Amino acid sequence: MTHKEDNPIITLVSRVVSPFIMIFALYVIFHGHYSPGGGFQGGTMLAAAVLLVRLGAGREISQLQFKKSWGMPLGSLGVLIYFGTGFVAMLLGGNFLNYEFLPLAGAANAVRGWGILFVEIGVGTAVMGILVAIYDDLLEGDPL
Amino acid sequence: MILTTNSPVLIPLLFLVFGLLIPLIAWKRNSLAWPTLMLVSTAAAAISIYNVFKVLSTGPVHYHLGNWVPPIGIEYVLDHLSVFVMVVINVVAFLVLIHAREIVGKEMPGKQAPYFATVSLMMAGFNGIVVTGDLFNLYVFLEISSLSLYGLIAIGERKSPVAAFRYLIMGTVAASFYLLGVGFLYMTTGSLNMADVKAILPSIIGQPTVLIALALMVLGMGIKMALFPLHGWLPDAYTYAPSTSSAIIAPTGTKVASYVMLRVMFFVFGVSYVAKTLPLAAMITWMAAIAIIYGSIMAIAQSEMKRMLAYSSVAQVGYIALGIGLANPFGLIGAVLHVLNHAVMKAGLFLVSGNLRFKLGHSNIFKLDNTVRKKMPWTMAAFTVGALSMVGLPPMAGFFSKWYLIRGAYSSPSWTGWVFIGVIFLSSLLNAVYFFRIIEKVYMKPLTASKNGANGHDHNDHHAAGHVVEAEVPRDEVSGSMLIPTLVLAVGLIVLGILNAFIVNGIIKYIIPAGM
Amino acid sequence: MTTLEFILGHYAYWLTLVLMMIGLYGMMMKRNLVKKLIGMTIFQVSIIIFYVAGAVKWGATEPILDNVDIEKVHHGMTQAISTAKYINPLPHTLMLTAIVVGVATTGVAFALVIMIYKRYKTLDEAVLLERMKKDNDSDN
Amino acid sequence: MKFLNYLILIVFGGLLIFASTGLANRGDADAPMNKETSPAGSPGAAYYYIQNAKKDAHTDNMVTVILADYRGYDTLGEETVIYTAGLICFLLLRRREEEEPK
Amino acid sequence: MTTYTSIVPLLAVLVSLAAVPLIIWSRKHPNLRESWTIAASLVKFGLVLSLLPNALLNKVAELNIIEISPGINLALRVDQFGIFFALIASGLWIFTSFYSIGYMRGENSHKQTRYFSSFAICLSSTIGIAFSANLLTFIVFYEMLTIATYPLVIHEENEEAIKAGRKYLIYTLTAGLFLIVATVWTYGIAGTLDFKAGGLFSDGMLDLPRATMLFLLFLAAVGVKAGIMPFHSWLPTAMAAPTPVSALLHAVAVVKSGVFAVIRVVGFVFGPAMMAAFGLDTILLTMAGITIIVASLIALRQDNLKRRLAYSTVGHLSYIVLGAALLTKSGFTGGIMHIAFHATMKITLFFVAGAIAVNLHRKNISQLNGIGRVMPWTMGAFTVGAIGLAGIPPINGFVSKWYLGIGSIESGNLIPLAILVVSGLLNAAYFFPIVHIAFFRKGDDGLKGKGEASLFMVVPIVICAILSVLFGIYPDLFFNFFKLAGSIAASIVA
Repeated sequence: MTHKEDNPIITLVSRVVSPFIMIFALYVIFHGHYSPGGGFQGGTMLAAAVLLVRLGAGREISQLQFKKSWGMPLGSLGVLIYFGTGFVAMLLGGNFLNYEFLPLAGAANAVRGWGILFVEIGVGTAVMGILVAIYDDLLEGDPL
Repeated sequence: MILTTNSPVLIPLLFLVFGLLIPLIAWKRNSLAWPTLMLVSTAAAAISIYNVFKVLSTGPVHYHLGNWVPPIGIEYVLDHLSVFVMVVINVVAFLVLIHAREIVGKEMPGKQAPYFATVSLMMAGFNGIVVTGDLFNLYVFLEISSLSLYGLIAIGERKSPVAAFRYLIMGTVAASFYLLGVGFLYMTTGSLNMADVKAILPSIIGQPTVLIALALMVLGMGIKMALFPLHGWLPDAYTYAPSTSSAIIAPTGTKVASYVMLRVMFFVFGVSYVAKTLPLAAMITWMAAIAIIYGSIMAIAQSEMKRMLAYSSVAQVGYIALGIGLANPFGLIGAVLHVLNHAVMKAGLFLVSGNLRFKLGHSNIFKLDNTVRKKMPWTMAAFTVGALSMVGLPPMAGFFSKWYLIRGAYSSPSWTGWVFIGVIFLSSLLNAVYFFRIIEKVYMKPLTASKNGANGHDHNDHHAAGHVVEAEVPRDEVSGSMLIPTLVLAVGLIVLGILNAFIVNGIIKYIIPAGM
Repeated sequence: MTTLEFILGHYAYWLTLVLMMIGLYGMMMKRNLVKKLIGMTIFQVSIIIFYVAGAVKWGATEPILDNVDIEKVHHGMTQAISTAKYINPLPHTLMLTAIVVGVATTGVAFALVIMIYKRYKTLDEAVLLERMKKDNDSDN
Repeated sequence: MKFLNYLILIVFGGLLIFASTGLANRGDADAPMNKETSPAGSPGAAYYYIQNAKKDAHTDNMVTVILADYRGYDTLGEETVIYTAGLICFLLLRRREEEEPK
Repeated sequence: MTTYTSIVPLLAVLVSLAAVPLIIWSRKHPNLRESWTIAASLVKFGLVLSLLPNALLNKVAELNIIEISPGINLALRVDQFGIFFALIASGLWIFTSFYSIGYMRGENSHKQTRYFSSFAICLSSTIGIAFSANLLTFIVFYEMLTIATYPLVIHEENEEAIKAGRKYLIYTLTAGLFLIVATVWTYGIAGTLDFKAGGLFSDGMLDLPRATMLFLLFLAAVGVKAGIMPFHSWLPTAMAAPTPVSALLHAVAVVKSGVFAVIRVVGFVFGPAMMAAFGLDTILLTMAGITIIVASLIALRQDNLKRRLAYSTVGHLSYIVLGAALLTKSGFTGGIMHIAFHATMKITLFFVAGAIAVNLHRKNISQLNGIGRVMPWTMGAFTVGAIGLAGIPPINGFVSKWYLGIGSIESGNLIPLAILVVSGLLNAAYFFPIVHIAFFRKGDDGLKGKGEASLFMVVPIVICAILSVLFGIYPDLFFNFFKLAGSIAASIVA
């Protein structure tokens, strides 16, 4: 990343395209129940959207979109969402990850469906955050 | 209520979630990381002990995650073997972590938060491996622990990334072999649940796929537990890793891998399968025999204490593998008991080397002399106890694992038993050589200054030299938080040795699988 | 079954296994650390392909219920769903996990490679070893 | 040495192919892993998933259901794996705030 | 024979262990430290003595401490043989303690704390060996003794001492491993490890090759400490240790544990019947005979007093082995009595050597001209010991040798008798010259103004010598050694 003369076209395109990728990624996550897709795929695309700007527009600009220091917290937040879903179920008397015990209205299988949704969201968040974080860290290089 | 019903799953979850939380908690204040982890580790040790009593009172406990009965879902199984290993790794890790605070602060200032978080995740992985009853779930947690291990090793000295990289390559191969084995097994049995697979296997016994699957899984675990000739990654990894890492990896990592090998061989495939259908057990015993001799000899050749301990780990893993491969009750008792004993011994000895590095800045055997003993008498006392136990002198714990292993070798039907007895015999002598070498250096005044470059006295009269040294050296022992765990482990060796029958009758007896 | 059927039924496995050997070759023979990593990735991917290849059923489709079967479920007649219609979903799920694991491993591996390069200014194993040896000499 | 490596590779590959001959034909709808019940009488997981995914979790995509529900714990573990990877990169490479990049 | 449970044996073992922390704690105050040693030795002797009456009535005190391996207990059992050995060890420890105090202070040696604490541990393990009820317990204490002796051997911490220490460790650790293997094998065959007079194997358990192999294993295991050739060579080397150590450990504790173990193996593991059945006695007899003669011959050529004593020890240990190998009542009686009597005599001689070393700084026999005039009491005691070892009445050495002789006649094999006679002459040949030059040669100027060593040393010497004489005149004195030995032998042979 030493060589950076910013090329306006690349910068512009990457910044324009990135949001659309994100929209589609969100679709992939939320529509995972009914079509191929789900947390990983969506999360990876979210990360891809961010990394595209990282690559295309250089680090300074990309920081405006997604700060370097957000990656890991977002990642742990995602995993915590997943963990929390299972843990709440456990606190409410079920086994760990037994979504039926989630405090939601509706038939058992519907509740499970909701549980799956939460989980997928968690997965998406985690994957996105961590992939970006890994990218940033690899750029940093060895502190020694 | 919630805690008791969910006790099987609690320990992995605790370590896991705090692996997530510690970086957040200690984001700004690194000093918070260690207390948090200690909290978790204490809880884990307590829960694991609770689990032991639970299993002893009610027998094996099955916990269905997500309430899906296997083989539909994943189950956690607490049986005597898993709780035993669980207690070992959690309690030993607890002691090592008490020791960790100062030395981590010294060796990697400012990185406590991510470091301890990684340790927590590693423990989560180990506990998950030990308690799971599902083959693929085991793979996932194996990867969690492996990745953490790579990190914990790579954060060490200048050379450590290379060691970690080598380990990563071999570790990945190992995990992939295991995964491939699971794949073969799944495609032939249609199930991933250990108990289910064990039930199905007899109907398709002798199929080439199943044989190779067993071979692949054992091979993978052989790499993970550094069984000769697959040990290549271990010495560098242990040597260049930070003191705490090697002190916590050495007792837990290889043990968990050997646990998996035991589990797969005897509780998924069954005794008759590994002993008769595929003469795998015999092969393992021979590899183990070579490992014992090779490790001991290489240990003698080392000048760096941590490296010496690493090679002796290769040898000791050989003991465990030997016990597994003998595939008879006494061999198994010896192996399982040695998992415990060796964990305690190695933890203690690595803590000692950590103390040396903390105070002297090095742990090079040839630079040690009797000033060290005068500086840190307690540390050296702990080292002596550990050494005697490694040599296998009663009433230390090490003697009894040897005792059971020899009995196992004796009761093995063929002449090979005597070969293994000879191997154990020889390796104890070699252990004596490389441990008493250090004890001599540490407890006796230097013969002449030329013999060891450490101190520049040049006295012809030994008495004078002794007195001069005595006069010079003030007491400079490490602080309590580092000393107490070391001593506890040392004393534990004697206690374990005397109580071994209690342990064997209490738990290990129930581990022996059917058909042995 | 005839030999032809047998071969048709297994050649895919064999190809993936050959791929696996290529990966192993890369790990064992290549002296450049990055090439080793490439070999490692090939190795992992070949296993993933192996699983997925095993999941297929001729004439079956992706494991997502079509409307007909959804209707059946609504009328509570789940037993009526013909399992031959959908490929085996389990290996796909497992491999999703395996893929992520592979990604994670590769990420860590590259972190290590970067550290090694920063410290020894080389990725060639032989050169690396001799430079490490030089370290040893400088240490003692 | 090099020759030995090649030998190992070939032998190993041969063994694996030998192993694969024990597998059922690809695409065989009643291969062991697709059966309704295993020889031991336990339900076949894959079979169960296909028939009950919708009923159990009100979701059409079986893969999603298995991933997030039946074998959700695997997925949690794998989240942890990738999180671990991120954490390790953080541990190994991230500079501490106070020290400025060299 | 009746048995009863008693805590006393355990106490007897533990009392000197308990002294160790006290000794270390009071390392700054030598007087206090030494008083702990003395106290412990007295208490220990008292405890052992308190067990004697019942043992004489053939009542056996037993104590199961803890199950140390499934089906095998860490158990103490005070049979007559055990009490016999324990009496000697603990009794002579008292003298040695006093003597070491004198010696150590005379030398103002370094690290006396380490010295006295290891010393105490040694005694604990010796008593433990004496009271072990089964082979596993025996192993535990045997190895403890090995380790506790190591610091004493290397006490001087000079080149020689360290070499000696290494040699000692190599020999004894190897022996220990042999013992473990042999024990496992025994357990595999017999299913029990408890010592039993007359042997724990029952008929049909052993066949010739296994019996021979097993016996050789045991021999290698116990032969090292018993100094049977070719396992003896650590013993003379270990004379680098301070004299009290040589005295107690190489005349009483260690080597006597060795011969004690030999008799345990011969009489209580295999038993005379098995020994005879598989011709194992011949093996033992040959080795013992060779050792006796060769050791005495080597002793002739030693100029260093302690080395000469060491080789004489090697020889006399084999007297005891010989007695066991005869497999007859009188043989056992003689051998067992020789354990006690050789101890009293040899310890006298070592004490004398030490006294000379501390007082005159002379270690070689060629330097001893005329010292008899300077140190009459000491050299008088030496004379008594020398006469006794040569087997001349009225010193106790004669008694044991007499029974050995009878034993060999009973066994109908006269070769042992011949060996005994020859070695008696050899003993005379290597001891009497010392006495002669000490008293009848003119001393050099170095002796001017020198007198006896400190009372701490002379008193024990004289007492030991007197004991030798008394036991020679009336073997049953105080402790009924004769009676005990007789009934032990009876219990084994019967």
